[in-house]
Amino acid sequence: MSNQSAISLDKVNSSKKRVLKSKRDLGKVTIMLKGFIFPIVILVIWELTGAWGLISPILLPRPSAILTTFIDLVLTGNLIEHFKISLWRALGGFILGGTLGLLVGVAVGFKKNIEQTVDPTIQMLRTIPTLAVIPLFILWFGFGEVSKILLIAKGAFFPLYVNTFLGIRTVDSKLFDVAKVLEFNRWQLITRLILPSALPNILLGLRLSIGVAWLALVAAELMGSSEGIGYLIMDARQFSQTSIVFVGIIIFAVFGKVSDSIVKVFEKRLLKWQDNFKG
Amino acid sequence: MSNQSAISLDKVNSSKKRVLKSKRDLGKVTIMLKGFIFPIVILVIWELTGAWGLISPILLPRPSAILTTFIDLVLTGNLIEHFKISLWRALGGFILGGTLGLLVGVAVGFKKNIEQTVDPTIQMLRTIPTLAVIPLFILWFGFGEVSKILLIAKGAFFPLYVNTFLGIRTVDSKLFDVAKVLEFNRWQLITRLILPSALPNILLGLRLSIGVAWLALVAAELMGSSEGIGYLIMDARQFSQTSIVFVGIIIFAVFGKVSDSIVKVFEKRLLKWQDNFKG
Amino acid sequence: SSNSETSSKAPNKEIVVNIGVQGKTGILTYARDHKYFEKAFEKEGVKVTWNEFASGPPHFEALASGRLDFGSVGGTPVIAGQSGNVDFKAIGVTADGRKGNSILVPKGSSIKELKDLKNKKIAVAKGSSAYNFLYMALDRAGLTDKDIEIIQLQPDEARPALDNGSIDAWSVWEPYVTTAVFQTGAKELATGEDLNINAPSFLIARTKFTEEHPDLTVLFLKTYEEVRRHYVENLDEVAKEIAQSQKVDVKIIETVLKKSDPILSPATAEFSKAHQEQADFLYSVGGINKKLDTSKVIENKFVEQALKELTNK
Amino acid sequence: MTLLEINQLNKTFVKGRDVTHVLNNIDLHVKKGEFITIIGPSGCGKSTLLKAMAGLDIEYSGEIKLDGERVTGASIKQGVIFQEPRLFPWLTVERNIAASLPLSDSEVKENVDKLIKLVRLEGFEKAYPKELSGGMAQRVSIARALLRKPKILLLDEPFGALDAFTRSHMQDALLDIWKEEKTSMVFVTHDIDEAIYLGNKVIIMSARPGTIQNIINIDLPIPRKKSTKSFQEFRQLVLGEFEKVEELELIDSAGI
Amino acid sequence: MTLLEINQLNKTFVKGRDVTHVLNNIDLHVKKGEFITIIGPSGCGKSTLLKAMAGLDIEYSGEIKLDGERVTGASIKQGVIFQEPRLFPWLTVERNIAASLPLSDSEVKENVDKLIKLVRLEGFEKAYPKELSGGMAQRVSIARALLRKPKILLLDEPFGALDAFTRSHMQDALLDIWKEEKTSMVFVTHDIDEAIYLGNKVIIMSARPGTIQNIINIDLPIPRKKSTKSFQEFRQLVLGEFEKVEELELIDSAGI
Ligand SMILES: Nc1ncnc2c1ncn2[C@@H]1O[C@H](COP(=O)(O)OP(=O)(O)OP(=O)(O)O)[C@@H](O)[C@H]1O
Ligand SMILES: Nc1ncnc2c1ncn2[C@@H]1O[C@H](COP(=O)(O)OP(=O)(O)OP(=O)(O)O)[C@@H](O)[C@H]1O
Ligand SMILES: [Mg+2]
Ligand SMILES: [Mg+2]
Repeated sequence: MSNQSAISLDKVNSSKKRVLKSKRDLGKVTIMLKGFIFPIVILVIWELTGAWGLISPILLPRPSAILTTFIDLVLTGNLIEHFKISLWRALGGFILGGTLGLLVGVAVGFKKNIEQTVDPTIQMLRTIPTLAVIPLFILWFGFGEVSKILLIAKGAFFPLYVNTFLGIRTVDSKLFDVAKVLEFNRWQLITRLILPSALPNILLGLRLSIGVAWLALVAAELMGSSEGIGYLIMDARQFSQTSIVFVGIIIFAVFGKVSDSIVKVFEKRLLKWQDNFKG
Repeated sequence: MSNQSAISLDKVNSSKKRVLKSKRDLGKVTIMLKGFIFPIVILVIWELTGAWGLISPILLPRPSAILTTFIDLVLTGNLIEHFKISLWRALGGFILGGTLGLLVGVAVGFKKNIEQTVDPTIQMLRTIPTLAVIPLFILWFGFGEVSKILLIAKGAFFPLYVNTFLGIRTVDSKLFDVAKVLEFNRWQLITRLILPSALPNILLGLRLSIGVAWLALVAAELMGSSEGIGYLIMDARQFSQTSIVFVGIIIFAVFGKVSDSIVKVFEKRLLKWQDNFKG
Repeated sequence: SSNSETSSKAPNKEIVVNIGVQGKTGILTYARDHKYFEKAFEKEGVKVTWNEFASGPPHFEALASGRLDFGSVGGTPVIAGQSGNVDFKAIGVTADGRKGNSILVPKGSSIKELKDLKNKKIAVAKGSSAYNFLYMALDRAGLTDKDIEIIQLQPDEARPALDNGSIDAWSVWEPYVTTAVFQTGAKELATGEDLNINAPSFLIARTKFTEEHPDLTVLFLKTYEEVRRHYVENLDEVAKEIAQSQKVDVKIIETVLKKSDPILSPATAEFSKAHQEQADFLYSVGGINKKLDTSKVIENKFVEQALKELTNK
Repeated sequence: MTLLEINQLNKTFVKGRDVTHVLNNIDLHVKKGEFITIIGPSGCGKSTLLKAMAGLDIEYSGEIKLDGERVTGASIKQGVIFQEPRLFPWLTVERNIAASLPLSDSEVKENVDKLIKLVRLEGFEKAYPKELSGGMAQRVSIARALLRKPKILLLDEPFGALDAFTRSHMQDALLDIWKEEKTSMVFVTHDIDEAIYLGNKVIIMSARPGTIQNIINIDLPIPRKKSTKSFQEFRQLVLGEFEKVEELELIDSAGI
Repeated sequence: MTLLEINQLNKTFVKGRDVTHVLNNIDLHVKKGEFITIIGPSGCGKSTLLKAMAGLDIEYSGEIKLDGERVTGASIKQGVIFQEPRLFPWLTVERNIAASLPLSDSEVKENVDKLIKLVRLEGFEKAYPKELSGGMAQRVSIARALLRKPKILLLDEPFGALDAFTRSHMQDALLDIWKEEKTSMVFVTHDIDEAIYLGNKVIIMSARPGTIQNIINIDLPIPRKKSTKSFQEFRQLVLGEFEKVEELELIDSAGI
């Protein structure tokens, strides 16, 4: 009897599974669509107010005008080149600053002693405005790529640093005792206990860092540059070419969302062991 | 015998306690001092290189010169006024943006449905550069305090939003089950389970938000302003009055550290129930 | 469809005039500090508000959004604003701009004349009047932008770059020129005067405002002219005052003020031509993406009337 | 009168392509005021079953009815004591017990104090969970569930971490409450004596997939004595049934 | 030969102005190859004592020596099974057992597999902790401690969440390991039978502050049988001692 029921259940399961799969796919599409509700509503209102002449196109060009400009820029304005350059800069700065943030965060989180020595200084540096340090960067590093990447790195450093630090400090001390009993060496302690446990926070820091890197790009490309999306925006602003400004803004927004989504995919994979509230 | 030992132990304890107290005070001072090692070393090197003429005072004025300027500005330059105005702006923007970030973060973290609708848009907005949206802010809100505060609020919103969201999503689902069994209503669920559990992350978000608010101030005070520390910095650059610029930078740094420390004090009080790795 | 309060014609509603200023040494800044405009407009029951900008271009964003009514900017931002279709009028010339821009080289530089700039790194802020000036200067020396390396830098960033030798020359406007000369001993390689380049600066106004309140526009210009006369006549005192409030060496301010040489004049044929040349030039080097007829934004009638009323008085 | 009714409950966990069948055709009726104890090998699905009864897990096939209505979610009607204490680490002992109820209410406060006395934690009212021993934490979670006077109380090895005497005390306290309040009880335990000492019925489960193997009615008068002959007879009966379930040869050497 | 030596151990917790005296003048010597079991009321300080022995807590007065050297920190010499499973939630069962050792090493892998079989978790090698039942998680933590062949194994209620049969099996498995490896054992339990079944010595602790009340030597041959008369005599002896500790009047009604 038990055998029979197992078989019938198997059938139920397999058919259920098929239903589940298509259901899941459908679910994914619905979820994606939900995310588009807001942007689309905004776009429609925007286009309409523009079309009805409620807002001057100099201040807020219509989405259609922005699209035209975008196509135009792609075809004739080396938009792709600009984008590539910006991407490299953002990536370079992010990798440099992010890695440092992670490493220093681990060191500071790991040893109270290091924390007491280093953290106060870092917290002071955190609120120094980028615009104010640009001259010093130029003084020390010139205005080449080095300065730009360092500027981006400066921005990307802090969120990862702070989040890594917090992540480590929320490691359950009970698990820490286990690690001690099993005589984990320092490397094992970091890779098998601290990093996995801090992972949710570290990944969050990663997402914030990527965002900040992308934002710092604008400031960096103000500095002796004649390429890049940031440059494109600021240049267009000088000449009130608002639709180019918006093309730039939208590239930033889209890229921000895309990079964020990539990290989220990793997050899902890496954190499948979690037993947390899912909303 | 047990009684006797208890008494002798009591004695040991009370004398121990006294020792402990003075020891603890001493410990606190040592910890503070440790935090000053780096800044002081840097200051000394800085002063010396300046004094030996290794660095032009226009590029990098000596700490002593900065101090003189600082005193001068306090006495004759309305530095305190500028600071007050900046403080109000930063505070206003931070409170507005931070509160919104917290509320939206709670809502989005709490309901998967809201997350799917709202979060993609927010993530897109996150990487839109401040400098690029200034014209729109001027258009919609003028140059008054509203624009400035909104600009700061925009910056302060995201760290709190993202960290609150994560905090909620790391609530242990086991405790969530308990809340369900005890029939917590929505308010109790948020105030007794979600917020306390997300508190470490929320407080971190708070610290990041305060930092960002302070940074956004510079951008905000570029916008049709003639007061505030940010304005002071940008203004001083016209005549390359670098020591004024540095006074501004140092005010930013010190204030950043101070506000950070205040939150950390709260953190310690609010999280005394935690049983975590302490470094 | 502007949402500014000033566009309201209702007599019972208070009219507000929004004036933009930039820099520390201009007439408008001086007037703001002494409340000249407040006094003049008070009689008409009009309120004055001031907005400070870091440079010319943001004026046009503010104009376009209806948040600004008057301002004083250089010639190049005016061209940029026109190319961006901002609805404004240039209602008066404030300077011929001959002494406003210079190309600087650091102390002890081997560059002695414009020709030496070949293959050098030169910093300039795109869209500024110094940008035009650099191109025209190169043109005079028989060079093009292919012969040099142009580094896009805002003045705040260019200054340390010049000081630490990462650039060879810097094309910039006042007060950066004088400050650099005084502070680091930089040399002026060429000035507008040397090259006989006119680059008129303008007072600008929001078109809608001038249409709705022509009288206030004239009043604005009259007040401006009165302040200017006082300012020019008392240049030494003004310099002292600014130097004190800005905590800058008085010699720097004096030099800057003397060079600025403020006037108020209609856009004469000579100025118009110079301005048109600037626009054509910008177009030719790709700074703007269309050919402009600059006379379209020039509106002389207000300044003419203002000057007439003042002489009649 | 049937209070809780489980019909043809089947539960599977799906993980990638693996399907684990955990509960198999479970049928169970709990009458009002009945005391049911469940024993079964570790991992056989007892906690999973309790979770379903509590309405904390509704992804199963079959149905669970409470008072004739389908259980669609958790509520205070079904009180639960989890296998782990699951205290809120940020609340003190008394606040953990009160949880959603206001301690400022004097009636609540009084009841909380009574329960603290019952679980013998006087003096620890203001302690945080991290300052408690394992058994103390478990007692706090017992007090928390008892405060709410549920219709049915689902207890997952509640006394597992208690020493023999505290355990006896808690068993009797639970019996007192049961008699007074007429709360229905579903009590998971690993202790066969405990199962017989407390239950009207002992349910024996087998593992992989979790199935109800046998139900033994215990018709001894209450209070029971473990040393009586009839008690020992039930003990042998239950052990024998359980033996079948485990089919282990090491029972003898285990010296039971 | 004494392996572990505890002299005049006193432990207090200070919280603000409150001082809780938890362990009072503990003296204990564990010989090489000895099996010591500890029983005592909930909250009497058993876990605290074990933590001190493990070197996880060194803030006490008095001294603890292992092999003649002061214990200043934790090490693999002292294996510990905690009261809760304390698994790493991000590691699968087999990785949790291997922990710091590389599973790619075939010897490690072999031992891990053997232990998984011993604790009866075949088929769950790749499961994450959240997919385990309470008893299964506890068995994983037992396997983890056994893999390391420590000199002394400190076990804090290791079999508390296991059903009677799995428990018997684990008890015998532990005795086998003890005989084979000559590991010294310190075993905390709430089950008096278990304490007598396993130990050379049963240590009875009393609470507030935690004190060693009595030490009873169990000189029965191994394997023991719970049904023998001598076993039952020891049971009565231990119970009597424990009774003194608790001084409860409800022992009779508890029906033990
Ligand atoms: N989230 C899950 N995913 C996959 N399998 C699970 C999950 N939760 C439980 N299981 C499996 O379900 C089975 C039953 O688990 P359950 O916790 O109900 O056991 P139990 O009878 O309470 O055991 P114990 O007495 O050890 O607590 C186990 O084999 C376990 O591996
Ligand atoms: N961090 C702490 N701060 C204050 N008191 C503590 C702390 N940890 C434990 N205690 C106290 O120490 C005493 C002994 O705790 P311990 O965990 O050693 O008990 P136990 O004998 O293991 O009990 P159980 O059998 O319930 O596990 C308890 O009264 C507890 O309240
Ligand atoms: Mg269970
Ligand atoms: Mg314990």
